[in-house]
Amino acid sequence: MTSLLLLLLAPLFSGSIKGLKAALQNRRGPGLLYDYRNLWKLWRKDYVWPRPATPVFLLGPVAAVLGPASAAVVLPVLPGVSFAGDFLVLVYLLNLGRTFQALAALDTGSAFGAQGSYRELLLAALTEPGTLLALAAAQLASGELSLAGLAHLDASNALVYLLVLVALAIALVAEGARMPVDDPTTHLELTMIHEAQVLDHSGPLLALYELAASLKLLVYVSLIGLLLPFPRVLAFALALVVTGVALAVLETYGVRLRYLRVPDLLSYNTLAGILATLGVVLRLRN
Amino acid sequence: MLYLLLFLPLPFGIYALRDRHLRRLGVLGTTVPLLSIALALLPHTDARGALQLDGVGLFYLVLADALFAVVAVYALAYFEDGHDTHAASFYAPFFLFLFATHGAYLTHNLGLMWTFVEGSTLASALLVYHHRDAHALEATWKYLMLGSVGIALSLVGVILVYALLGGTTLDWRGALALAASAEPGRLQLAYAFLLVGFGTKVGLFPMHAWLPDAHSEAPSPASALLSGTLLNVAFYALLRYTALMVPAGLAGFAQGLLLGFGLASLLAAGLFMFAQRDYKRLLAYSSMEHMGLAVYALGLGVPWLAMLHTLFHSLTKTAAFLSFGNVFLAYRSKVLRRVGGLMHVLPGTGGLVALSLLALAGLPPFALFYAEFQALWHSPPVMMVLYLVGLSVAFVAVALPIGHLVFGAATQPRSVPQNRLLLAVPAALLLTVVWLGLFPPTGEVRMLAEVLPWKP
Amino acid sequence: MTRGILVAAFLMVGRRSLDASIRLYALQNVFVAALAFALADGSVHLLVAGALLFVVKGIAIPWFLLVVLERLDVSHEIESYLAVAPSLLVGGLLVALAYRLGQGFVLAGALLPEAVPVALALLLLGMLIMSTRRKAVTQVIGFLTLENGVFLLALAESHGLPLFIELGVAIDTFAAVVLAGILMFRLKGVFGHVDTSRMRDLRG
Amino acid sequence: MATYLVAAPFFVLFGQAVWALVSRSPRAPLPWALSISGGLMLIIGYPAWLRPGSGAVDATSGFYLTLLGLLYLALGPYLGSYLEHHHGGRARLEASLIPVFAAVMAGITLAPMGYRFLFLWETMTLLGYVLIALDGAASVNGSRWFFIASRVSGGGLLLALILLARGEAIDGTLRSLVWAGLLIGFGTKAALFPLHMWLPRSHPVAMSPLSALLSGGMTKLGLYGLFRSLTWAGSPPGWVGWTLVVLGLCGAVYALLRGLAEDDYKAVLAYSSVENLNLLLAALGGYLVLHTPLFLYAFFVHQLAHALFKSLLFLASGALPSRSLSELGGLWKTLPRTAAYTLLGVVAAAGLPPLAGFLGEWYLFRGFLSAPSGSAGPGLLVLGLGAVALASSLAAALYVRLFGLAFLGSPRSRVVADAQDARRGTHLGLVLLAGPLLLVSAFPRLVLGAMDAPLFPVLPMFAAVTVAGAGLFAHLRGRRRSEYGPWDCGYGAPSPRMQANGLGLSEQLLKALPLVQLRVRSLPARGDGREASQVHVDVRDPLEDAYEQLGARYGRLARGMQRLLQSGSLHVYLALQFLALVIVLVVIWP
Repeated sequence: MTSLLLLLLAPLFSGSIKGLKAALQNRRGPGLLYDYRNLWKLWRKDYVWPRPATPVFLLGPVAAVLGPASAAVVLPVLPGVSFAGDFLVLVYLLNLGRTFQALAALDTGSAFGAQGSYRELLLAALTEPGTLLALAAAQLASGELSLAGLAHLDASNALVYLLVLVALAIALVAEGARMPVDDPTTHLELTMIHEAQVLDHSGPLLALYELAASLKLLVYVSLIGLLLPFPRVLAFALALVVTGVALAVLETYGVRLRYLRVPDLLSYNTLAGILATLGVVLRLRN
Repeated sequence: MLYLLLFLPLPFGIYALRDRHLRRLGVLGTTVPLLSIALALLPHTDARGALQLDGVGLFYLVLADALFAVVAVYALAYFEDGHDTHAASFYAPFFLFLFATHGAYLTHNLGLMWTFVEGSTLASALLVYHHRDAHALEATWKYLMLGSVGIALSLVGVILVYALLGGTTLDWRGALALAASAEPGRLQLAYAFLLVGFGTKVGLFPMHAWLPDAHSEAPSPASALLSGTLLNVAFYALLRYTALMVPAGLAGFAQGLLLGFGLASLLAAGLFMFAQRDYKRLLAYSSMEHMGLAVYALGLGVPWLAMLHTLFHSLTKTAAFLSFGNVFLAYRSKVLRRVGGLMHVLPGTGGLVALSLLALAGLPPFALFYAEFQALWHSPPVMMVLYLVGLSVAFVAVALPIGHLVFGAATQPRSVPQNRLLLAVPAALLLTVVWLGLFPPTGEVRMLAEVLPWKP
Repeated sequence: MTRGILVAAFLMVGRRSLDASIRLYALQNVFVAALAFALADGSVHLLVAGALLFVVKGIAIPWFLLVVLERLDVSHEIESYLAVAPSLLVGGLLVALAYRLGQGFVLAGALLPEAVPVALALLLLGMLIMSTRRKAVTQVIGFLTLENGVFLLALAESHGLPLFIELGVAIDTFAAVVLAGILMFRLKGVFGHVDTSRMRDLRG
Repeated sequence: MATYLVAAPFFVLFGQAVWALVSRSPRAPLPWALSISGGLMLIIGYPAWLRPGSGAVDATSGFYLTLLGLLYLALGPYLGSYLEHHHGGRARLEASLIPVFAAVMAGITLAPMGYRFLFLWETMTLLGYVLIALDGAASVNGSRWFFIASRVSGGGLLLALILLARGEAIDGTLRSLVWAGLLIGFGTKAALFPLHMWLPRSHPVAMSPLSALLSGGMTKLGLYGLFRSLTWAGSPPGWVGWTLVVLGLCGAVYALLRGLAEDDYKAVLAYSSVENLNLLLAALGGYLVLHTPLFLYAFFVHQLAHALFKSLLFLASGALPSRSLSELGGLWKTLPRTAAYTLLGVVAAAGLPPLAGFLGEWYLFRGFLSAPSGSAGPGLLVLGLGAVALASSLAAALYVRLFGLAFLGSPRSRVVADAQDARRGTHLGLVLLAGPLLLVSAFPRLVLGAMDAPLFPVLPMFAAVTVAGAGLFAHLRGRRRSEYGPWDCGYGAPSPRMQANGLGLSEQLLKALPLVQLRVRSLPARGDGREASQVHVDVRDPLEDAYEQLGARYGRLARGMQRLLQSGSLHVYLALQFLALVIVLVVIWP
């Protein structure tokens, strides 16, 4: 259920961020529905097949969408599948998409694709422990191992949850390839991370990649929403709005970090994860 | 009958001084030990007197004769190609050595046994001197000096034991009966001399220094005899004398010393082998290691295990020296580096070399694994750890050269030995060792060792 | 008598002449043989042993050694790692040690308790000579001195060993010395010297 | 009847060994012998694992027989075809030693504790060594490491098993000693960090089917032994579990980072084996510390999965024209079948859902999540979750790099064009591994057997991902497309040399997590400048350096002792002899 919801909302979300950014930058941006039209346009086109490419080239965009889409099944924004340990499956399904995307980028034999791949893999390696620890901390603090069982933020778990939110926020910008980690609008290949991987994908393949990128963002947004102290749907909507505004503001007024400084930022994610976990355990102890 | 057995090799030794016919000498060298085995296995009634053959003696006698026969068969093929101009002079000391060995195993008089052990030193010195070149000379001289001093020290022990027993008897059984009445403090002193003295000939650290020189300079068949027989003779003497300590209530004392020397030899041999460049010296140090292990087994108070270990070691080491004899025939060099990739150039010899080294390293299905397992089984925990450390170090040192020697890049030999006996003899020995590893003759050896005063 | 043996042995350590060493060795044996006769007290066994000793070690071996030395054509000077003075010092210490330890070796029924420390001293001095003197000949002399100590010990502790063993020991010793003599000739032939400290090709 | 059945695979294997020694065509029945014995082992082992107590063997033996049986079943046809094309000589030796090796491995899972077990264990060492070394001069160094490690392993086991078998009272220090022996003994075989050094050095140099047998099968016997030890030696002292967890987790991360710096295709696979084995050891340790069966589910599920996908990867690697990643590239075009199977293995090995590699890690996480309720506390939780998560993302990076460099992009050298794809026999072998892998991925209960493990809806996930993926893929495949060169920023003259190379892909990671040091030396271009400049990268691994220094120290010690004690000087020897006498007299002086 949630998958469908996210799939439907994804272009709207990315479109509205673009619109918001344009507004903040005193430009006249595209309409809110622009991304739907864009995806549809891309989907109908033919695509270009780089000569060295193999079927992995196609598997990349397929898995990139499939990963977050199937991960969203366990997100309890709308009622869906839920079981103990489902958040682990979620993280691993996101992994699936990322891995194939990296493989597809290597498939063309282009130097830029490879560069995007290893940067992305480095970021993933640096964020994954923190993210997992943070999610685990939230689960342990709620006393349930399924996402549906997550407790709301309240006084008793505030400290842990705040740390978890920090970790998730950093994970969101890193995994979603947003500022200050990555700039989705850059046109300079040497600075790209996410975009460098999709340089050779065009037409429907590009459409899938674009969809996948916003879908991934939405998965993180939903995770953040699950922690907020409101009813599920409301919290999700709130998270959506807050994240969207925050990203737009960040990408308007902020600057992109130098790539070599990114690991420093990501270490906060790990730190937050560790602290959150320790906090939970100490709380359980007392 | 036993006198016949004792003196059987002597006339052949004198005969061999004259005869230069290699083939005839080789056949004699095979038949005389085989005949001796047959004689030894006949039932003996004369259980009194200076010459007796009990279980332990029989065990070592048959082992020694079997090895002499095997080596003689191999020597037939080894000297065949005429590379060795002194080949014929191999046989006189061969028979003299056999005579001394017979004497040492047959006599039950501890003093006479000493004489024969010294005799075996002299006879084997001639074997070491075989090549008559500078190195052989150096090795022989060192061997003679160290061996003689060692044997003289053990004579001190013999004298003290004799005097402690009231100067009445040196017969082993009589001594066993009387040992309980001997003064323990002085008996300890005597044992110290015996241990250092015979230990020199067993090749125990730090009296071992002659051993690698002598083994590496002797021709391969002689090296096999040195390792397989000479060391056993000295060990046998040590065994007999250690047995005296048991009724004297000094078993714990003697075994403590034996354990110490055994472990020291094991560890030192591992160290020396690790940096070894000469394959015959490597094998020699491995003999030192295994004699250390046999002494260790005796130190555990398990004489049958010590006997088993010497049996297995003798067979395996003979196979190893003979296999490397083939390598020497082909390469004319004892330097490890000069030999390589045997499996490509001399597949048969390469296989034998690899297997015999692995057997020496103590891997199953070879018999030494069983002996080492049993030694561990009888050790207290702390000793187990030390034993294992030493064993591992030695194992690595023995087995590592296989890589280059057998499987590595091939170096061309100067000639390729053709005679099938060169392969058949060590192969048969190795098969025996595998057989003994799969079906260790524990029961039989324990039965033979029943004459020894240790409680089972 | 025992003192004589000891003095003869001790002087060996102090002399730089090989001939003198050999003669001192012969003297030692004469003393030991005399001791054997003195102790014999009518027993045939010791008489025979003493005679044997006198013939083999007192005459045959020194004579053989002198002949070998003559034929070898090397200097008759003893070369040593230790100079005379330190040699004497160490020798003195060893003799003192022998007397100190000697009591421990005296057995209950010892025939001649005062000879036991001397025997030990001979043993130690023999080892000292063997491990410090360079020439092959001197090493043989050292070995023989050591051997004498052993024999003296046997004599002192009990009536020597049984005769046939005594005989075996004598034969072995003689054979060893002959073998060593032959080897010395070879050494000279192959190396051109009989300096054992220079034979260091076999190592490792 | 049951006994005869259990003996049957051994008869088949030994029959082949004897046949190979005496017959004119030693290799002919080898595939059949291996496959039939594998099948028989499955028939014996699997029911015993699924319903404990029902078979002729117990459940643990049943599991390992199943695992080995699956391996042998696939190895049979593969070997038949592989040996035919890759090896001329030594056929007789190989055709007789491989079945004996296989039989010894199977025998170990059935042997009772004591002499027989140790006998088989050491025999396995001997055969493994010979089989590796047989592969030629290049493998000698690798086999040397194998040998040393085997000695260490054998030593630990001799100590522990003899102490146990003697039947004395084992308590206190002795119990720790026994377990130290077991840890060293079995841990070395199972590549427990830091005793793992031998594995990445010896497995890659063996021929591919043997690497599969070693990595997929033999290492598992170390795990088997440790698991068995729980019944043989009773419950271990507390430090054992902790040691396993901490070393296992550190080892997993270390192995991945080390693997990322490696240029040898099979060495990368070997390092990945080290990682997986260390995770498995950590699972066992977790079980000992926290006593939750979740770790045992991880232990068994992942073991089987690893055996399958690692064997699959090693077997597939047999078709590669070179082991050096810097010479490969674009192999998909020449080896499509091999590439497809490798991709399957890669997905499983990177721990990605929906394949079975993921399930083990899932149980592992679940296990560590139970830490707060146990007494172990927060350290274990943070370490466990963090390290496993890091390991999983590093594993993904490792395999992306491996697969991308070898199979994707353009060829980096000419060797690629000569590659030969899987033939019928080798193909069948790959199918026989891929099939069970997929089966286990879709129906994990097949492995979990009698264990009442919690599980999530695996089959729907598996089906949804594969069906949707396949559908979308097929659709895209059918769409119209036009061929063009990859995006080169307008450069216009791209060459395969401009692709990222092995270290290019991992350098950043290795710098961000600086465990392994890279020293880059660039050599100036030669000639007229058209010759490309060369870059040399040395990989410095502190652990390796430590081992090497240890070896060098020991060598120096040995040589020093030789110079001192074995100097050739007779006088020194005599003095030593004298000294020995004096020392003994002093020691015993009354």
